[in-house]
Amino acid sequence: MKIQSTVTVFLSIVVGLAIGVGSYTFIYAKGGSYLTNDPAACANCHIMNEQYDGWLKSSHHSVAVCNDCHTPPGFVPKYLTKAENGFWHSFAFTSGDFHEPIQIKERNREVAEKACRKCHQEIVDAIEAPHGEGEQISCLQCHREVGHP
Amino acid sequence: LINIMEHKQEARNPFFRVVDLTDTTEDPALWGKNFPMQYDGYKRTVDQIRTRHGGSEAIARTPTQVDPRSVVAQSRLEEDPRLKTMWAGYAFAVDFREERGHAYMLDDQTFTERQQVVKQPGTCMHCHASVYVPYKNLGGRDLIKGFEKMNHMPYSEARKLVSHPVACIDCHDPATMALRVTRPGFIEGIRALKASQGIQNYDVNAMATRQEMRTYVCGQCHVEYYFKGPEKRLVYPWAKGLKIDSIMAYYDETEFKDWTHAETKAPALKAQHPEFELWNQGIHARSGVACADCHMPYKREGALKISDHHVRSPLLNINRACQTCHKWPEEELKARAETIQERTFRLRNVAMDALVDLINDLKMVRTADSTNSALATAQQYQRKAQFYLDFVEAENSTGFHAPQEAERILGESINFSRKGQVALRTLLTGK
Amino acid sequence: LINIMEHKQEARNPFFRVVDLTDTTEDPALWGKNFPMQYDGYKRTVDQIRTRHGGSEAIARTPTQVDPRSVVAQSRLEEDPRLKTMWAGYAFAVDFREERGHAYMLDDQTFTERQQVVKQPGTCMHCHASVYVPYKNLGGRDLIKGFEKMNHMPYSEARKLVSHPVACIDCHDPATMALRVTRPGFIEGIRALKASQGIQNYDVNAMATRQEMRTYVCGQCHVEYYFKGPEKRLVYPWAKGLKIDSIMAYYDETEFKDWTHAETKAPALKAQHPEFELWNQGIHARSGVACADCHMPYKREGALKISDHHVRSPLLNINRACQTCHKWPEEELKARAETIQERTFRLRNVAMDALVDLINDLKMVRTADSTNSALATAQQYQRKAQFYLDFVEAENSTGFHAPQEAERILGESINFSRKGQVALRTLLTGK
Ligand code: HEC
Ligand code: HEC
Ligand code: HEC
Ligand code: HEC
Ligand code: HEC
Ligand code: HEC
Ligand code: HEC
Ligand code: HEC
Ligand code: HEC
Ligand code: HEC
Ligand code: HEC
Ligand code: HEC
Ligand code: HEC
Ligand code: HEC
Ligand SMILES: [Ca+2]
Ligand SMILES: [Ca+2]
Repeated sequence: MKIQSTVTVFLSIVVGLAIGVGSYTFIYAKGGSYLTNDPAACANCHIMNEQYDGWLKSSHHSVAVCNDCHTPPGFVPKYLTKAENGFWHSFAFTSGDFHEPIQIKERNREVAEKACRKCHQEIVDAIEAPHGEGEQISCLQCHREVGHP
Repeated sequence: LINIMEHKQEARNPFFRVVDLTDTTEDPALWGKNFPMQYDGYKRTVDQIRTRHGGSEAIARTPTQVDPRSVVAQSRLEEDPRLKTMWAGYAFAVDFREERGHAYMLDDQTFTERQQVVKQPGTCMHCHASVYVPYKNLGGRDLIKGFEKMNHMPYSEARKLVSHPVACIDCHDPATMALRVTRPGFIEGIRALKASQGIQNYDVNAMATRQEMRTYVCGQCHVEYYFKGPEKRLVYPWAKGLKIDSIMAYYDETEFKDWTHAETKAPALKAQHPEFELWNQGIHARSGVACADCHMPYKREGALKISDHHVRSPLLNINRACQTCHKWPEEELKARAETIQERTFRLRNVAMDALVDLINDLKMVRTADSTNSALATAQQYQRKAQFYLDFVEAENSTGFHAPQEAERILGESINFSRKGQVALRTLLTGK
Repeated sequence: LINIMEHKQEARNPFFRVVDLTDTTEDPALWGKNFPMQYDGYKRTVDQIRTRHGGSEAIARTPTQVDPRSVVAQSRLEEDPRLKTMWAGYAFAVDFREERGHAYMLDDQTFTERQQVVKQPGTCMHCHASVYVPYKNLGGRDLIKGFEKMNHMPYSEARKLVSHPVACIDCHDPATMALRVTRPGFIEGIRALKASQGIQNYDVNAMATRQEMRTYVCGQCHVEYYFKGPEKRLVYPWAKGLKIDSIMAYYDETEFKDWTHAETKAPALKAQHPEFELWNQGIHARSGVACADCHMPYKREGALKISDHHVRSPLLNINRACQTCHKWPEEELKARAETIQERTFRLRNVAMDALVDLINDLKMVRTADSTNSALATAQQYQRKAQFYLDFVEAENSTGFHAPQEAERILGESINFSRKGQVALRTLLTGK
C-alpha cells in the first residue's frame, strides 16, 4: 500500500516533470511545428536542417512534404505518430541524448516504406503483384535518397 | 488520351492472364503471352555488344555440318594463347570463347568444339537448357531422380530431351510468378554450405528471402562446379565454404582433379565461372545487392516498372543498373568499373606469365629427368597456382564483383607459381 | 533547458575573438583562446587507444637521460621481427614504433633510437614540429629560404629552433582561419606533379579548392619522401605521378637509394607513410572524400558543427567519421574496414615471407661467391620487392585507403621477390 502510493507519487512527479519539461521544450522550440505540414516547421529544430536542405534540392521537393513520408495515412495514425515522434524528438533534443548522425528507427522506416507505396502503388504493382501479401522488396534499398540525401 | 487510359488499365491489372500456365508449360513464348514485356526483354539476349572486358562480339562464321552456327563469340584462346599452355591436354585448350547472352546457351554448348574432343555426360545440360520439365518427366515428377538419370546419359541423348535455353519456368513458379530455385546442383550446394555454417537441412525455396532469391536464381548456374564420381553427379564444392581457399581445401581433401596437364602431368583443376562465389566476397554482396539488381534492373514500361529480362552487362545499362544507388555520371561509373577491371587484368597478366614460366620449367625438368623428386612438389604448386589464377580468369566480371579479393587471389597464385620454380631449381642445386 | 538556450546563443555568435592572432603567433594555447573547442580536440591527441590495426598502445617505460619519455607506442619490430631483416643496416631496424597522436610528434622524433645511430639533418623537422614561424624567421620572412637553411643544419641545432608539434598556424591563416599549406615539400611536390599532368606553375594556396585543401594540409606530411643531394633537400618523388610504379621509376631513373642493405648489398629504398599517395588510388579519393572528412569529421558542439581536431583513427569515431555517408550500423562499418585490413594483412605476410626468402638466398649466394653475376639482378629484384612491400607496410591504413591497389602492389612485390630467387638459382644451374 505504502510502497504503491510512493511509487504513484514518484510517477506523478516524473510524468508531471516530463510533461512540464516536454511542453516547455515544445513551446519554446516551436514544437507546435509538429502539428503543421510545413517542412520549414520541422527545420525549426536546427537538427533537422540537413534533411530540410536536402529535401529542398530533392526530386520530391515539389511533390511531397516531410509528413507525406514520415507519417502514416489516416488522421488518427498520423497524429499518433506525430505525437510520439514529437515528444521523443523534443525530449531527445533537449537532453541532447541521441545518436548522431540521426538514424531512422525501424518503425519510422516502415512508415516511409508505406509512404512510397501510397503514391507509387500503381507503378510498382508489377514488381509486387507476384508476391501478393508475401515479402515485399525494400524501396529504400535503391531509392533511399529521393526525399533528401 | 488513349495512352493514359491504357496506362491506368495496365496499372490496375498489371498482367492479363491470357494463358493458363502450369508446372509443365515449358515454352517461354506461352509465358510471354501473359507477360509480354518480360518476354520481349528475354528475347533480346541475342544482342551481342562488346564492353571493354565483357559483353561479347559477334563473329561471323561459315556454318558446317557439325556446327551450323553462323555467328559465334570471339575466341578467348586467340586473344591470349597462354591459356592454351595453362589448359594443355584439356578440352578448353581446343575451344573457349567469350560467353554471350542466354539465348545462345544451348547452341553454344551443343556445338562447342570441346564436345568433339571429349564425350560429355548429360550432366552438362543442368545449366544450358530448360531442364525443369525434362527432369520432372524423367524422374516421374521427382526432380532429383530426373537429375540423376540425366547425369548418367551421354550428352547426345540428353540433348534430345531438351528444347530451350533457360526459360521462365526455370526461375519462376507458374502459379504465383515468385522466384524459385529449380536446380539440384544449387539446392544441394547451398544446403552443404549452410550445414558448414551450422544450419541443418536448409531448404532454399522455403527459407531464402526474396532478396536472396534475386541472387540464388543466378547462382543456379554461375558457379564453380565439378562432376563427382562415376555417376557424374553435378556438385558445387561448397561444403567447407565459398572462399577460394575453402574450395581448394575441398578439392585437395578428395584429391579431385579435372585432368592431368599434358606437358607437366600435374593433377590440374579447371575453375569455371565462379561469379556467385566471388560476388559473395565483395562489398555489393555485403550490402545486400543482388545479381538481379545490376543485371536485371527495373525499367519503366508505360505505367509499370518491370525487371529488365534482357540479362546483360550492366555497363551497357548504367543508368538503370548503377545510378539509382550511385549518383555519379554514367561516364564516371563506367570509369570506376573499368579502373577496377584494368587493375585486375594487369595482375592477372603477371600471374599468367608466372604460371607459364612454371609450366615451361616443369616441362624442361621432366624431359631431363622424369624421376626427379622435386617434380611432385612443383606439380602441386602448379595445381594451386593454376586454380587460383583461373578462379579470377574464369570469373566473368574481371574482378568487379570483389575487387580486393580478386587481387588477393592473384597475389597468392603468383606466389605459388614462383615457389614452384624455386622448388624445382632448389632440388637441382641442392639448395 | 539551459541546453536549448545555449544552442540558440551559440548559433548566433560562433566565435569570440579574444586574442589577436598574427602570422607569428605560434603557441596553440593562444589560438585556443579564440577557438576553445578546436583547441580542446587538438589537445586530446595525447590519447592512446588501440584499434585492430591502428591507433596505438601506451607502453610504459623508465625514462632515461637520453630518452625522458615515460610512455611510448608499441614496437613494430617486436611485433614482426622480419622487419629487421628487411631493414638490415638501416636505422629503422633499430627502432620503429606504431605512430601515435600529433601531440607526440616532436618528442618521438627527438628521442627515437634512430637518432642515436644516425646523424640526421634539420630537414627532419619539416614534419614533426611547427616550423612555419621558425622557417620564416630563418629565411628573413622567406619561407623557402628558411626551409633550405634548416635542411642544412644538424638535427640537434634545428631542434633548438622549434617548440611545438604541428600547430594551428601550420594549417590555418590566422586572419581568416582558412586552410593553407605551409610546407615547402608539399608546395614543390604538388607543383611537380601538376606539371607532369600539363599544369604549369601550380600554386597550391591559390589554386586548390576548399575540399582539396582538406586533404592537402595532411599531405604536407603523410607522404613518401627522400632527402635529395648533399643539401638534404626534402623532396616528394612525384614528378612522374603518384602511383607506386611512377615513384619507383623516378627513383630508378636517378638511381637513388636510401641505404645499402647490410646482408645483401642491395641498393635499398625505404618507403614512408604514403597515405596521401595510396589514398589517391582509392574510391574515397575518387569520390572526393578528404582526409579531414574521416579523420577530423564534423561534430556537434551545442548548436555548432565544428571539425573534430582530435585527429585519430576513424574507427574510434565511426558514427561521425563514416555514418554521415554510410547508413550501416557501427559494428558493420567496423567489420567492413577490418575485412579489408585483414585481407591486406594476409597478403602482406605472404609478401614478407617471400622477401625474407630472397634476402636469405642472396646472403647465402654472396657468401659462397661474391662475384656471381646473378647477384646484381637479384639485388635489383630485392630493391623493387622491398619498396613495393614497404609501400603498403609503411602506409598506415593497412590497405583501407585503397584496398584493391594495396593488394595489387603486394602481388607485384611477391612476384619480384620470387623472381629474384629464381634468378639466383637459374644462374647456379645455368638454366
Ligand atoms: C519522399 C520521401 C521523403 C520526404 C519528402 C522526406 N523524407 Fe525524411 N526520410 C525518408 C526516408 C526514405 C528516410 C530513411 C533514409 C534511410 O534509410 O537512411 C528518411 C529519413 C529521415 C531522417 C532520419 C535521418 C536520415 O537522414 O536518415 C530524418 C531526420 C528525416 N528523414 C527528416 C525529414 C524532414 C525534416 C523532411 C522534410 C524537410 C523529410 N525528412 C522529408 C523519406 C523522406
Ligand atoms: C524539437 C526539435 C525537432 C523538431 C521540431 C523536429 N525534429 Fe525530427 N528529430 C529531432 C531529434 C532530436 C531527432 C533524433 C531523435 C533520436 O534519434 O532519438 C529527430 C529524429 C527524426 C527522425 C528519425 C528518427 C526516428 O525516430 O526514426 C525523423 C524521420 C524526423 N526526426 C522527422 C521530423 C519531421 C518530419 C519533423 C517535422 C514534422 C521533425 N522531425 C521536427 C528533433 C526535431
Ligand atoms: C506524396 C506522394 C509521394 C510520396 C509519399 C513519395 N513519392 Fe515518389 N514521387 C511522387 C511524384 C508525384 C513523383 C514525380 C512524378 C512521377 O514521376 O511519378 C515522384 C517521383 C519518384 C521517383 C522518380 C524520381 C527520382 O527521384 O528518381 C522515384 C524513384 C520515387 N518517386 C520514389 C519514391 C520513394 C522510394 C518514396 C518513399 C520513400 C516516395 N517516392 C514517396 C510522389 C510521391
Ligand atoms: C533493386 C533496385 C530497386 C528497388 C528495390 C526499387 N526500385 Fe524503383 N527504380 C529502380 C530503377 C533502376 C528505376 C529506373 C527505371 C527506369 O529508368 O526505367 C526505378 C524507378 C522508380 C520510379 C520512377 C519511375 C519513372 O520513371 O517515373 C519510381 C516511382 C520508383 N522506382 C518507386 C519505387 C518504389 C515505390 C519501390 C518499392 C516498392 C521501388 N521503387 C523499389 C530500382 C529499384
Ligand atoms: C553491383 C553490380 C553487380 C552485381 C550485384 C553483380 N554483378 Fe555481375 N557484373 C557487374 C559488372 C559491372 C560486370 C562487368 C561487365 C563488363 O565487363 O562489361 C559484371 C559481369 C558479369 C558477368 C559477365 C558479363 C559479360 O558481359 O560478359 C556475369 C556472367 C555476371 N556478372 C554474373 C553475375 C552474377 C551471377 C551475380 C550474382 C551472384 C552478379 N553478376 C552480381 C555488376 C554486378
Ligand atoms: C540455367 C543456367 C543459367 C541461369 C539460371 C542463369 N544463367 Fe546466365 N548464363 C548461363 C550461360 C550458359 C551463359 C553463356 C551462354 C553462352 O555463352 O552461350 C550465361 C551468360 C550470362 C551473361 C553473359 C552475357 C554476355 O553478354 O556476355 C550474364 C551477364 C548472365 N548470364 C547473367 C545471369 C544472371 C544475372 C542470372 C540470374 C538472373 C543468370 N545469368 C541465370 C547460364 C545461366
Ligand atoms: C554449373 C553450371 C554449368 C555446367 C554444369 C556447365 N556449364 Fe557451360 N556455362 C555455364 C555458365 C554460367 C556459362 C557462362 C559463363 C562462362 O562462359 O564463363 C557457361 C558457358 C559455356 C560455354 C560458352 C563459353 C565457352 O566456354 O566457350 C560453353 C561452350 C559451355 N559452357 C559448355 C559446357 C559444357 C560442354 C558443359 C559440360 C561439360 C558445361 N558447359 C557445363 C554454366 C555451366
Ligand atoms: C534467369 C532467371 C529468370 C528467367 C529465365 C526469367 N525470369 Fe522473370 N524474373 C527474374 C527475376 C530475378 C525477377 C525479379 C523478381 C523479384 O524482384 O523478386 C523476375 C521477375 C519477373 C516478373 C515479375 C515482374 C517483374 O518484371 O519484376 C515476371 C512477370 C517475370 N519475371 C516473367 C518472366 C517471363 C515471362 C520469363 C520468360 C520469358 C521470365 N520471367 C524468365 C528472373 C528470371
Ligand atoms: C542496390 C544498390 C547498388 C547498385 C545497383 C550498385 N551499387 Fe555499387 N555500391 C553499393 C553499395 C551499398 C556500395 C558500398 C559502399 C557504400 O556502403 O556506400 C557500393 C560500392 C561500389 C563501389 C566501390 C567499391 C570498390 O570496390 O571500390 C563501386 C566502384 C561501385 N559500387 C560501382 C557500381 C557500379 C558500376 C554499379 C552498376 C554496375 C553498381 N555499383 C551498382 C550499392 C549499389
Ligand atoms: C574514407 C575514410 C578515410 C579517408 C578519406 C582517409 N582515411 Fe586515413 N584511415 C581511415 C581508416 C578507416 C584507417 C584505419 C584506422 C585503423 O586501423 O584504426 C585510416 C588510417 C590512417 C592512419 C593511421 C591511423 C592510426 O590510427 O594508426 C593515418 C596516419 C591516416 N589514415 C592518414 C590519412 C590521410 C593523410 C588521408 C588523406 C590523404 C586519409 N587518411 C584519408 C579512413 C580514411
Ligand atoms: C615528409 C614528412 C616527414 C619527414 C620529413 C619525417 N617524418 Fe617522421 N613521420 C612522419 C609521419 C607522417 C609520421 C607518422 C606516420 C608513420 O609513422 O608512418 C612520422 C612518424 C615518425 C616517428 C614515429 C614512428 C616511428 O617510425 O617509430 C618517428 C620516430 C619519426 N617519424 C622520426 C623521423 C625522423 C628521425 C625523421 C628524419 C630523418 C623524420 N621522421 C622525417 C612524417 C615525416
Ligand atoms: C606537420 C606534419 C603533419 C601534418 C601537417 C599532419 N600530420 Fe598526422 N602525423 C604526423 C606525425 C609525425 C605523426 C606521428 C606522431 C608520433 O607517432 O609521434 C602523425 C600521426 C597521425 C595519425 C596517427 C594517430 C594514431 O593514433 O596513430 C593520424 C590519424 C594522422 N596523423 C592524421 C593526420 C591528418 C588527417 C592530418 C591533416 C588534417 C594530419 N595528420 C596532418 C605529422 C603530420
Ligand atoms: C593538421 C592540420 C590542422 C591543425 C594543426 C589545426 N587545424 Fe583547424 N582545421 C583543420 C581542417 C582540415 C579544418 C576544416 C577546414 C574546412 O572545412 O575547410 C579546420 C577547421 C578549423 C576551424 C573552422 C571551424 C571548424 O571547426 O571547422 C577553426 C576555428 C580551427 N580549425 C581552429 C584551429 C585551432 C585553434 C587549431 C590549433 C589548436 C587548429 N585549428 C589546428 C586542420 C587543422
Ligand atoms: C564523405 C563521404 C564518405 C565518408 C566520410 C566515408 N565514406 Fe566510405 N564511401 C564513400 C563513397 C562515395 C564510396 C564509393 C561508393 C559509392 O559511390 O557509393 C565509399 C565506399 C566505401 C566502401 C567500399 C569500398 C571498398 O573498397 O570496398 C567501404 C568499405 C567504405 N566506404 C567504408 C567507409 C568507412 C569505414 C568510413 C569511415 C572510416 C567511410 N567509408 C567514410 C563515401 C564516404
Ligand atoms: Ca560476355
Ligand atoms: Ca597509429
